[in-house]
Amino acid sequence: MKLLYFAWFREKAGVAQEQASPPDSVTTVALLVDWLKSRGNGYAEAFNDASVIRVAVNQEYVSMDYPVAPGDEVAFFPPMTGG
Amino acid sequence: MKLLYFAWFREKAGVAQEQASPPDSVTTVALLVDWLKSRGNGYAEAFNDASVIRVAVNQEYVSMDYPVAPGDEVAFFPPMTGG
Amino acid sequence: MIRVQAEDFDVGRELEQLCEGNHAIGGVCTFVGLVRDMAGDHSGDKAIQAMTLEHYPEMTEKALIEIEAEAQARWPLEATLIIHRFGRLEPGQRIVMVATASAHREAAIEACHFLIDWLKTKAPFWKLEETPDGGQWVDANAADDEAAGRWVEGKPAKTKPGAAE
Amino acid sequence: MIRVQAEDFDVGRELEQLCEGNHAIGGVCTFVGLVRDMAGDHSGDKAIQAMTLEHYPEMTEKALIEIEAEAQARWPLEATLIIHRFGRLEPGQRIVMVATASAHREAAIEACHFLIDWLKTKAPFWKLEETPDGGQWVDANAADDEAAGRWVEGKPAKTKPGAAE
Repeated sequence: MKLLYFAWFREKAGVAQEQASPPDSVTTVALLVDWLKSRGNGYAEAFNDASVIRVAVNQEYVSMDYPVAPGDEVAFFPPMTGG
Repeated sequence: MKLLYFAWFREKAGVAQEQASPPDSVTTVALLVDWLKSRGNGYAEAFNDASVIRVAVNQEYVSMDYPVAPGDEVAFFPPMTGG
Repeated sequence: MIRVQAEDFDVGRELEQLCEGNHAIGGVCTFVGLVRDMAGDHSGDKAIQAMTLEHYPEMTEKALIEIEAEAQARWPLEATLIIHRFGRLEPGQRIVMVATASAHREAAIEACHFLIDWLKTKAPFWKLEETPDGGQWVDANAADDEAAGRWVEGKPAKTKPGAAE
Repeated sequence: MIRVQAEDFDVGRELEQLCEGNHAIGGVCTFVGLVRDMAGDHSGDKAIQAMTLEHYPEMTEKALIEIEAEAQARWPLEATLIIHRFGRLEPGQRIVMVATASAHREAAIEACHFLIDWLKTKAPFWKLEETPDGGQWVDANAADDEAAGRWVEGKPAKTKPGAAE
Protein backbone atom coordinates (compact mmCIF):
# COMPACT_ATOMS: atom_id res chain seq x y z
CA MET A 1 0.00 0.00 0.00
CA LYS A 2 1.31 3.43 -0.99
CA LEU A 3 0.75 6.19 1.56
CA LEU A 4 0.96 9.91 0.73
CA TYR A 5 0.93 12.86 3.13
CA PHE A 6 0.25 16.47 2.23
CA ALA A 7 0.60 19.86 3.94
CA TRP A 8 1.06 19.57 7.71
CA PHE A 9 0.35 15.83 7.63
CA ARG A 10 3.59 15.54 5.67
CA GLU A 11 5.42 17.79 8.10
CA LYS A 12 4.19 15.96 11.19
CA ALA A 13 4.58 12.44 9.84
CA GLY A 14 8.03 13.48 8.62
CA VAL A 15 7.54 11.77 5.26
CA ALA A 16 5.90 12.69 1.94
CA GLN A 17 5.25 9.14 0.82
CA GLU A 18 6.05 5.59 1.86
CA GLN A 19 5.19 1.97 1.19
CA ALA A 20 3.41 0.29 4.09
CA SER A 21 2.17 -3.23 4.79
CA PRO A 22 -0.50 -3.01 7.47
CA PRO A 23 -1.87 -6.29 8.89
CA ASP A 24 -4.80 -7.96 7.09
CA SER A 25 -7.14 -6.70 9.79
CA VAL A 26 -6.72 -3.13 8.43
CA THR A 27 -9.62 -3.10 5.95
CA THR A 28 -10.86 0.53 6.15
CA VAL A 29 -9.40 4.02 6.22
CA ALA A 30 -10.38 4.36 9.89
CA LEU A 31 -8.52 1.17 10.82
CA LEU A 32 -5.53 2.32 8.79
CA VAL A 33 -5.50 5.59 10.73
CA ASP A 34 -5.56 3.66 14.02
CA TRP A 35 -2.69 1.49 12.86
CA LEU A 36 -0.64 4.53 11.77
CA LYS A 37 -1.30 6.29 15.08
CA SER A 38 0.02 3.23 16.89
CA ARG A 39 3.41 3.91 15.29
CA GLY A 40 3.61 6.87 17.66
CA ASN A 41 5.78 9.98 17.31
CA GLY A 42 4.85 12.17 14.36
CA TYR A 43 2.07 9.85 13.20
CA ALA A 44 0.28 10.05 16.54
CA GLU A 45 0.49 13.82 16.33
CA ALA A 46 -0.59 14.04 12.68
CA PHE A 47 -3.69 11.94 13.27
CA ASN A 48 -4.48 13.39 16.69
CA ASP A 49 -7.51 15.48 15.65
CA ALA A 50 -9.95 13.28 13.72
CA SER A 51 -12.00 16.31 12.66
CA VAL A 52 -9.29 17.56 10.29
CA ILE A 53 -8.27 14.27 8.67
CA ARG A 54 -9.20 14.11 5.00
CA VAL A 55 -8.40 11.11 2.84
CA ALA A 56 -8.35 10.04 -0.78
CA VAL A 57 -8.11 6.42 -1.92
CA ASN A 58 -6.76 6.03 -5.45
CA GLN A 59 -7.17 9.80 -5.97
CA GLU A 60 -10.83 9.81 -5.03
CA TYR A 61 -11.97 11.76 -2.00
CA VAL A 62 -13.59 9.25 0.42
CA SER A 63 -14.94 8.94 3.95
CA MET A 64 -13.32 7.18 6.90
CA ASP A 65 -15.28 3.96 6.48
CA TYR A 66 -14.06 3.50 2.90
CA PRO A 67 -12.32 0.13 2.32
CA VAL A 68 -8.58 -0.10 1.73
CA ALA A 69 -6.59 -3.01 0.30
CA PRO A 70 -2.98 -3.81 -0.61
CA GLY A 71 -2.03 -1.97 -3.79
CA ASP A 72 -4.17 1.07 -3.00
CA GLU A 73 -2.78 4.61 -2.99
CA VAL A 74 -4.01 6.29 0.19
CA ALA A 75 -3.43 10.01 0.73
CA PHE A 76 -3.90 11.95 3.98
CA PHE A 77 -4.28 15.72 4.13
CA PRO A 78 -6.06 18.53 5.98
CA PRO A 79 -9.20 20.19 4.59
CA MET A 80 -8.47 21.55 1.14
CA THR A 81 -7.93 25.26 0.55
CA GLY A 82 -7.98 25.68 -3.20
CA GLY A 83 -9.01 28.68 -5.24
CA MET B 1 -36.99 73.96 -23.76
CA LYS B 2 -34.70 71.48 -25.49
CA LEU B 3 -36.28 68.16 -26.44
CA LEU B 4 -34.29 65.03 -27.26
CA TYR B 5 -35.56 61.76 -28.70
CA PHE B 6 -33.75 58.41 -28.66
CA ALA B 7 -34.15 55.02 -30.32
CA TRP B 8 -37.61 54.52 -31.85
CA PHE B 9 -38.89 57.75 -30.27
CA ARG B 10 -36.44 59.52 -32.56
CA GLU B 11 -37.54 57.46 -35.55
CA LYS B 12 -41.26 58.00 -34.94
CA ALA B 13 -41.04 61.68 -34.03
CA GLY B 14 -38.77 62.11 -37.07
CA VAL B 15 -36.37 64.34 -35.17
CA ALA B 16 -33.39 63.77 -32.85
CA GLN B 17 -33.64 67.09 -31.05
CA GLU B 18 -35.55 70.32 -31.25
CA GLN B 19 -36.28 73.55 -29.41
CA ALA B 20 -39.89 73.84 -28.26
CA SER B 21 -41.94 76.46 -26.46
CA PRO B 22 -44.94 74.77 -24.89
CA PRO B 23 -47.58 77.00 -23.28
CA ASP B 24 -47.13 78.02 -19.64
CA SER B 25 -49.74 75.47 -18.61
CA VAL B 26 -47.26 72.67 -19.44
CA THR B 27 -45.64 72.28 -16.02
CA THR B 28 -44.95 68.53 -15.80
CA VAL B 29 -43.57 65.78 -18.00
CA ALA B 30 -47.06 64.27 -18.34
CA LEU B 31 -48.51 67.58 -19.56
CA LEU B 32 -45.59 67.96 -21.96
CA VAL B 33 -46.32 64.51 -23.38
CA ASP B 34 -50.00 65.48 -23.88
CA TRP B 35 -48.95 68.65 -25.65
CA LEU B 36 -46.52 66.78 -27.92
CA LYS B 37 -49.17 64.17 -28.76
CA SER B 38 -51.50 66.96 -29.80
CA ARG B 39 -49.02 67.79 -32.59
CA GLY B 40 -50.22 64.59 -34.22
CA ASN B 41 -48.42 62.49 -36.86
CA GLY B 42 -45.21 60.91 -35.60
CA TYR B 43 -45.53 62.42 -32.16
CA ALA B 44 -48.93 60.86 -31.57
CA GLU B 45 -47.50 57.53 -32.60
CA ALA B 46 -44.32 57.86 -30.53
CA PHE B 47 -46.24 58.65 -27.36
CA ASN B 48 -49.11 56.26 -28.05
CA ASP B 49 -48.18 53.62 -25.43
CA ALA B 50 -47.65 55.32 -22.07
CA SER B 51 -46.16 52.14 -20.58
CA VAL B 52 -42.99 52.44 -22.65
CA ILE B 53 -42.32 56.17 -22.29
CA ARG B 54 -39.20 56.91 -20.25
CA VAL B 55 -37.98 60.41 -19.61
CA ALA B 56 -34.98 62.29 -18.27
CA VAL B 57 -35.03 65.95 -17.26
CA ASN B 58 -31.62 67.58 -17.30
CA GLN B 59 -30.02 64.11 -17.68
CA GLU B 60 -31.71 62.70 -14.60
CA TYR B 61 -34.15 59.83 -14.97
CA VAL B 62 -37.51 61.03 -13.63
CA SER B 63 -41.17 60.03 -13.39
CA MET B 64 -44.07 61.46 -15.38
CA ASP B 65 -45.15 63.88 -12.66
CA TYR B 66 -41.75 65.57 -12.58
CA PRO B 67 -41.88 69.35 -13.18
CA VAL B 68 -40.57 70.90 -16.39
CA ALA B 69 -39.71 74.55 -17.06
CA PRO B 70 -38.31 76.67 -19.91
CA GLY B 71 -34.57 76.05 -20.23
CA ASP B 72 -34.83 72.36 -19.26
CA GLU B 73 -33.41 69.57 -21.38
CA VAL B 74 -36.07 66.88 -21.65
CA ALA B 75 -35.26 63.51 -23.24
CA PHE B 76 -37.73 60.82 -24.29
CA PHE B 77 -36.77 57.21 -24.90
CA PRO B 78 -38.00 53.63 -24.52
CA PRO B 79 -36.89 51.43 -21.59
CA MET B 80 -33.11 51.25 -21.51
CA THR B 81 -31.27 48.17 -22.72
CA GLY B 82 -27.69 48.68 -21.61
CA GLY B 83 -25.13 46.07 -20.75
CA MET C 1 -13.59 54.19 -13.07
CA ILE C 2 -16.04 54.47 -15.92
CA ARG C 3 -15.49 54.84 -19.65
CA VAL C 4 -17.91 55.24 -22.56
CA GLN C 5 -16.28 54.74 -25.92
CA ALA C 6 -16.67 53.50 -29.47
CA GLU C 7 -13.32 51.69 -29.40
CA ASP C 8 -12.73 48.13 -28.28
CA PHE C 9 -10.79 47.44 -25.07
CA ASP C 10 -8.25 44.87 -23.91
CA VAL C 11 -9.74 42.94 -20.99
CA GLY C 12 -6.43 41.62 -19.70
CA ARG C 13 -4.73 45.00 -19.76
CA GLU C 14 -7.72 46.66 -18.09
CA LEU C 15 -7.60 44.11 -15.27
CA GLU C 16 -3.85 44.59 -14.85
CA GLN C 17 -4.30 48.32 -14.50
CA LEU C 18 -7.24 47.93 -12.14
CA CYS C 19 -5.28 45.80 -9.67
CA GLU C 20 -1.78 47.12 -10.15
CA GLY C 21 0.09 47.65 -6.91
CA ASN C 22 -2.90 46.95 -4.68
CA HIS C 23 -2.02 43.83 -2.71
CA ALA C 24 -5.13 44.04 -0.57
CA ILE C 25 -7.04 42.59 -3.53
CA GLY C 26 -7.80 38.88 -3.15
CA GLY C 27 -10.27 38.46 -5.98
CA VAL C 28 -11.41 40.17 -9.16
CA CYS C 29 -14.69 39.36 -10.83
CA THR C 30 -15.26 40.42 -14.41
CA PHE C 31 -18.22 40.26 -16.72
CA VAL C 32 -17.84 40.88 -20.44
CA GLY C 33 -20.90 41.18 -22.67
CA LEU C 34 -20.59 40.17 -26.32
CA VAL C 35 -22.81 40.60 -29.37
CA ARG C 36 -24.58 37.32 -30.10
CA ASP C 37 -25.51 36.29 -33.61
CA MET C 38 -29.02 35.36 -32.53
CA ALA C 39 -31.57 38.01 -31.63
CA GLY C 40 -33.00 38.46 -28.15
CA ASP C 41 -34.04 35.82 -25.66
CA HIS C 42 -37.50 35.06 -26.95
CA SER C 43 -37.64 35.92 -30.61
CA GLY C 44 -37.16 32.50 -32.13
CA ASP C 45 -33.44 32.83 -32.80
CA LYS C 46 -33.42 35.21 -35.72
CA ALA C 47 -29.91 35.78 -37.04
CA ILE C 48 -28.46 39.22 -36.55
CA GLN C 49 -25.69 40.69 -38.68
CA ALA C 50 -24.80 43.55 -36.39
CA MET C 51 -26.05 45.72 -33.56
CA THR C 52 -25.87 49.48 -33.19
CA LEU C 53 -25.79 50.92 -29.70
CA GLU C 54 -27.24 54.38 -29.39
CA HIS C 55 -26.85 56.31 -26.16
CA TYR C 56 -27.48 59.69 -24.53
CA PRO C 57 -23.96 60.95 -23.99
CA GLU C 58 -24.71 63.72 -21.52
CA MET C 59 -26.64 61.30 -19.34
CA THR C 60 -24.64 58.11 -19.81
CA GLU C 61 -21.61 59.22 -17.88
CA LYS C 62 -23.73 60.47 -14.97
CA ALA C 63 -25.70 57.23 -14.88
CA LEU C 64 -22.59 55.03 -14.90
CA ILE C 65 -20.94 57.09 -12.16
CA GLU C 66 -24.06 56.69 -10.02
CA ILE C 67 -24.24 52.95 -10.60
CA GLU C 68 -20.56 52.53 -9.75
CA ALA C 69 -20.94 54.65 -6.60
CA GLU C 70 -23.87 52.48 -5.53
CA ALA C 71 -21.77 49.32 -5.80
CA GLN C 72 -18.96 50.92 -3.83
CA ALA C 73 -21.40 51.96 -1.12
CA ARG C 74 -22.82 48.46 -0.80
CA TRP C 75 -19.72 46.26 -0.93
CA PRO C 76 -16.14 46.63 0.37
CA LEU C 77 -14.46 47.10 -2.99
CA GLU C 78 -10.84 47.98 -3.68
CA ALA C 79 -11.45 48.95 -7.30
CA THR C 80 -14.22 48.99 -9.90
CA LEU C 81 -14.38 49.46 -13.63
CA ILE C 82 -17.22 49.93 -16.10
CA ILE C 83 -16.50 50.24 -19.82
CA HIS C 84 -19.46 50.54 -22.16
CA ARG C 85 -19.16 50.84 -25.93
CA PHE C 86 -21.51 52.53 -28.37
CA GLY C 87 -21.80 52.44 -32.16
CA ARG C 88 -22.01 49.53 -34.57
CA LEU C 89 -20.79 46.14 -33.37
CA GLU C 90 -20.75 42.74 -35.01
CA PRO C 91 -21.32 39.28 -33.49
CA GLY C 92 -18.48 38.24 -31.21
CA GLN C 93 -17.47 41.83 -30.45
CA ARG C 94 -17.32 43.18 -26.91
CA ILE C 95 -20.10 45.53 -25.78
CA VAL C 96 -19.43 46.04 -22.10
CA MET C 97 -17.01 45.12 -19.34
CA VAL C 98 -17.51 45.44 -15.62
CA ALA C 99 -14.88 44.44 -13.07
CA THR C 100 -14.86 44.52 -9.30
CA ALA C 101 -11.89 43.88 -7.03
CA SER C 102 -12.11 43.14 -3.33
CA ALA C 103 -10.23 41.47 -0.51
CA HIS C 104 -12.95 38.83 -0.53
CA ARG C 105 -14.46 36.91 -3.39
CA GLU C 106 -18.09 37.14 -2.28
CA ALA C 107 -18.02 40.94 -2.37
CA ALA C 108 -16.36 40.96 -5.78
CA ILE C 109 -18.80 38.47 -7.32
CA GLU C 110 -21.94 40.01 -5.88
CA ALA C 111 -20.91 43.55 -6.84
CA CYS C 112 -20.08 42.43 -10.38
CA HIS C 113 -23.47 40.76 -10.67
CA PHE C 114 -25.15 43.90 -9.34
CA LEU C 115 -23.33 46.18 -11.78
CA ILE C 116 -24.27 44.26 -14.90
CA ASP C 117 -27.87 43.83 -13.72
CA TRP C 118 -28.22 47.55 -13.09
CA LEU C 119 -26.53 48.54 -16.34
CA LYS C 120 -29.18 46.54 -18.21
CA THR C 121 -32.00 48.73 -16.97
CA LYS C 122 -30.42 51.97 -15.73
CA ALA C 123 -27.83 52.92 -18.34
CA PRO C 124 -29.26 55.00 -21.22
CA PHE C 125 -28.37 52.71 -24.11
CA TRP C 126 -30.61 51.31 -26.81
CA LYS C 127 -29.78 48.51 -29.19
CA LEU C 128 -30.80 48.34 -32.84
CA GLU C 129 -30.27 44.88 -34.30
CA GLU C 130 -29.73 44.37 -38.03
CA THR C 131 -31.69 41.30 -39.07
CA PRO C 132 -32.64 39.86 -42.46
CA ASP C 133 -36.01 41.62 -41.94
CA GLY C 134 -34.38 45.01 -41.30
CA GLY C 135 -33.56 46.96 -38.15
CA GLN C 136 -35.25 45.95 -34.90
CA TRP C 137 -34.99 47.75 -31.59
CA VAL C 138 -34.25 45.37 -28.74
CA ASP C 139 -37.07 45.42 -26.21
CA ALA C 140 -36.35 45.64 -22.54
CA ASN C 141 -37.39 42.32 -21.10
CA ALA C 142 -39.12 41.33 -17.91
CA ALA C 143 -36.25 39.09 -16.85
CA ASP C 144 -33.88 42.06 -16.84
CA ASP C 145 -36.30 44.12 -14.78
CA GLU C 146 -36.62 41.26 -12.33
CA ALA C 147 -32.85 40.81 -12.17
CA ALA C 148 -32.35 44.51 -11.45
CA GLY C 149 -35.18 44.46 -8.94
CA ARG C 150 -33.48 41.82 -6.82
CA TRP C 151 -30.95 44.42 -5.75
CA VAL C 152 -33.48 47.08 -4.77
CA GLU C 153 -34.73 45.84 -1.45
CA GLY C 154 -33.30 44.16 1.59
CA LYS C 155 -29.78 43.93 2.87
CA PRO C 156 -26.71 42.53 1.16
CA ALA C 157 -27.23 38.80 0.80
CA LYS C 158 -25.10 36.73 3.13
CA THR C 159 -26.38 33.49 1.68
CA LYS C 160 -28.25 32.68 -1.45
CA PRO C 161 -30.49 29.77 -2.45
CA GLY C 162 -28.51 26.74 -3.54
CA ALA C 163 -28.42 25.80 -7.17
CA ALA C 164 -28.11 22.06 -7.59
CA GLU C 165 -29.80 19.11 -9.18
CA MET D 1 -10.86 23.12 -20.16
CA ILE D 2 -8.71 22.75 -17.08
CA ARG D 3 -5.03 23.47 -16.52
CA VAL D 4 -2.79 23.01 -13.48
CA GLN D 5 0.50 24.81 -13.82
CA ALA D 6 3.30 26.66 -12.05
CA GLU D 7 3.43 29.38 -14.72
CA ASP D 8 1.40 32.55 -14.78
CA PHE D 9 -1.32 33.05 -17.39
CA ASP D 10 -2.63 35.95 -19.47
CA VAL D 11 -6.27 36.55 -18.56
CA GLY D 12 -7.11 38.52 -21.69
CA ARG D 13 -5.60 35.96 -24.02
CA GLU D 14 -7.28 33.08 -22.21
CA LEU D 15 -10.65 34.79 -22.59
CA GLU D 16 -10.03 35.46 -26.28
CA GLN D 17 -9.27 31.80 -26.87
CA LEU D 18 -12.23 30.66 -24.80
CA CYS D 19 -14.74 32.65 -26.87
CA GLU D 20 -13.06 32.67 -30.26
CA GLY D 21 -15.45 32.00 -33.11
CA ASN D 22 -18.41 31.16 -30.89
CA HIS D 23 -21.03 33.83 -31.57
CA ALA D 24 -23.63 32.13 -29.41
CA ILE D 25 -21.81 33.56 -26.39
CA GLY D 26 -23.51 36.63 -24.94
CA GLY D 27 -21.62 36.91 -21.68
CA VAL D 28 -18.42 35.73 -20.06
CA CYS D 29 -17.89 35.84 -16.33
CA THR D 30 -14.38 35.53 -14.93
CA PHE D 31 -12.99 35.28 -11.44
CA VAL D 32 -9.28 35.72 -10.79
CA GLY D 33 -7.84 35.01 -7.35
CA LEU D 34 -4.73 36.90 -6.26
CA VAL D 35 -2.30 36.52 -3.36
CA ARG D 36 -3.08 39.13 -0.72
CA ASP D 37 -0.38 40.60 1.46
CA MET D 38 -2.49 40.09 4.58
CA ALA D 39 -3.06 36.66 6.03
CA GLY D 40 -6.42 34.94 6.15
CA ASP D 41 -9.81 36.42 6.94
CA HIS D 42 -9.66 36.39 10.72
CA SER D 43 -6.05 36.35 11.78
CA GLY D 44 -5.59 40.00 12.64
CA ASP D 45 -4.04 41.05 9.35
CA LYS D 46 -0.61 39.58 9.68
CA ALA D 47 1.60 40.49 6.72
CA ILE D 48 2.58 37.66 4.41
CA GLN D 49 5.64 37.73 2.16
CA ALA D 50 4.64 34.84 -0.04
CA MET D 51 2.43 31.77 -0.31
CA THR D 52 3.34 28.29 -1.48
CA LEU D 53 0.60 26.18 -2.97
CA GLU D 54 1.09 22.44 -2.57
CA HIS D 55 -1.18 20.03 -4.38
CA TYR D 56 -1.72 16.34 -5.10
CA PRO D 57 -1.01 16.19 -8.85
CA GLU D 58 -2.57 12.78 -9.57
CA MET D 59 -5.78 13.88 -7.89
CA THR D 60 -5.92 17.57 -8.84
CA GLU D 61 -6.65 17.06 -12.49
CA LYS D 62 -9.42 14.53 -11.73
CA ALA D 63 -10.98 16.87 -9.19
CA LEU D 64 -10.97 19.88 -11.51
CA ILE D 65 -12.43 17.86 -14.38
CA GLU D 66 -15.25 16.72 -12.08
CA ILE D 67 -15.95 20.26 -10.84
CA GLU D 68 -16.02 21.61 -14.39
CA ALA D 69 -18.34 18.80 -15.53
CA GLU D 70 -20.67 19.58 -12.64
CA ALA D 71 -20.95 23.23 -13.74
CA GLN D 72 -21.62 22.18 -17.33
CA ALA D 73 -24.34 19.80 -16.17
CA ARG D 74 -26.07 22.49 -14.12
CA TRP D 75 -25.94 25.52 -16.42
CA PRO D 76 -26.22 26.02 -20.19
CA LEU D 77 -22.58 26.95 -20.82
CA GLU D 78 -20.85 27.44 -24.15
CA ALA D 79 -17.35 27.22 -22.67
CA THR D 80 -15.58 26.92 -19.33
CA LEU D 81 -12.03 27.33 -18.13
CA ILE D 82 -10.26 26.58 -14.86
CA ILE D 83 -6.58 27.42 -14.46
CA HIS D 84 -5.01 26.75 -11.05
CA ARG D 85 -1.38 27.45 -10.23
CA PHE D 86 0.88 25.74 -7.71
CA GLY D 87 4.26 26.63 -6.24
CA ARG D 88 5.51 29.81 -4.60
CA LEU D 89 3.60 33.03 -5.30
CA GLU D 90 4.04 36.55 -4.01
CA PRO D 91 1.42 39.17 -3.14
CA GLY D 92 -0.36 40.50 -6.21
CA GLN D 93 0.31 37.35 -8.24
CA ARG D 94 -2.48 35.32 -9.80
CA ILE D 95 -3.43 32.00 -8.15
CA VAL D 96 -6.48 30.88 -10.04
CA MET D 97 -8.76 31.84 -12.90
CA VAL D 98 -12.20 30.51 -13.68
CA ALA D 99 -14.25 31.64 -16.65
CA THR D 100 -17.70 30.68 -17.86
CA ALA D 101 -19.29 31.67 -21.15
CA SER D 102 -22.98 31.40 -21.91
CA ALA D 103 -25.68 32.84 -24.13
CA HIS D 104 -27.13 34.40 -20.99
CA ARG D 105 -25.45 36.37 -18.25
CA GLU D 106 -27.23 34.72 -15.31
CA ALA D 107 -25.92 31.29 -16.24
CA ALA D 108 -22.40 32.62 -16.73
CA ILE D 109 -22.34 34.50 -13.42
CA GLU D 110 -23.87 31.72 -11.34
CA ALA D 111 -21.65 29.04 -12.82
CA CYS D 112 -18.54 31.18 -12.24
CA HIS D 113 -19.59 31.69 -8.62
CA PHE D 114 -20.20 27.97 -8.23
CA LEU D 115 -16.81 27.03 -9.70
CA ILE D 116 -14.77 29.24 -7.41
CA ASP D 117 -16.82 28.19 -4.35
CA TRP D 118 -16.28 24.51 -5.11
CA LEU D 119 -12.59 24.92 -5.89
CA LYS D 120 -12.12 26.34 -2.41
CA THR D 121 -13.21 23.15 -0.71
CA LYS D 122 -12.95 20.38 -3.32
CA ALA D 123 -9.66 20.95 -5.12
CA PRO D 124 -6.67 19.29 -3.40
CA PHE D 125 -4.55 22.36 -2.78
CA TRP D 126 -3.02 23.57 0.48
CA LYS D 127 -1.53 26.97 1.11
CA LEU D 128 1.54 27.68 3.22
CA GLU D 129 1.91 31.37 4.02
CA GLU D 130 5.29 32.90 4.80
CA THR D 131 4.83 35.34 7.67
CA PRO D 132 7.28 37.18 9.93
CA ASP D 133 6.59 34.35 12.45
CA GLY D 134 7.44 31.61 9.93
CA GLY D 135 5.36 29.34 7.75
CA GLN D 136 1.66 28.94 8.52
CA TRP D 137 -0.76 26.58 6.81
CA VAL D 138 -3.97 28.33 5.83
CA ASP D 139 -6.91 26.76 7.63
CA ALA D 140 -10.05 25.90 5.76
CA ASN D 141 -12.69 28.28 7.06
CA ALA D 142 -16.32 27.87 7.89
CA ALA D 143 -17.36 30.60 5.45
CA ASP D 144 -15.87 28.63 2.56
CA ASP D 145 -17.67 25.46 3.66
CA GLU D 146 -20.89 27.41 3.88
CA ALA D 147 -20.32 28.99 0.47
CA ALA D 148 -19.70 25.59 -1.12
CA GLY D 149 -22.67 24.13 0.72
CA ARG D 150 -25.07 26.60 -0.85
CA TRP D 151 -24.65 24.76 -4.13
CA VAL D 152 -25.29 21.28 -2.76
CA GLU D 153 -29.03 21.28 -2.26
CA GLY D 154 -32.06 22.63 -4.02
CA LYS D 155 -32.59 23.67 -7.59
CA PRO D 156 -30.77 26.31 -9.63
CA ALA D 157 -31.63 29.68 -8.16
CA LYS D 158 -33.97 31.72 -10.32
CA THR D 159 -33.91 34.62 -7.93
CA LYS D 160 -31.71 35.51 -5.04
CA PRO D 161 -32.22 37.72 -2.00
CA GLY D 162 -31.75 41.38 -2.83
CA ALA D 163 -28.70 43.19 -1.62
CA ALA D 164 -29.48 46.80 -0.93
CA GLU D 165 -29.45 49.36 1.80
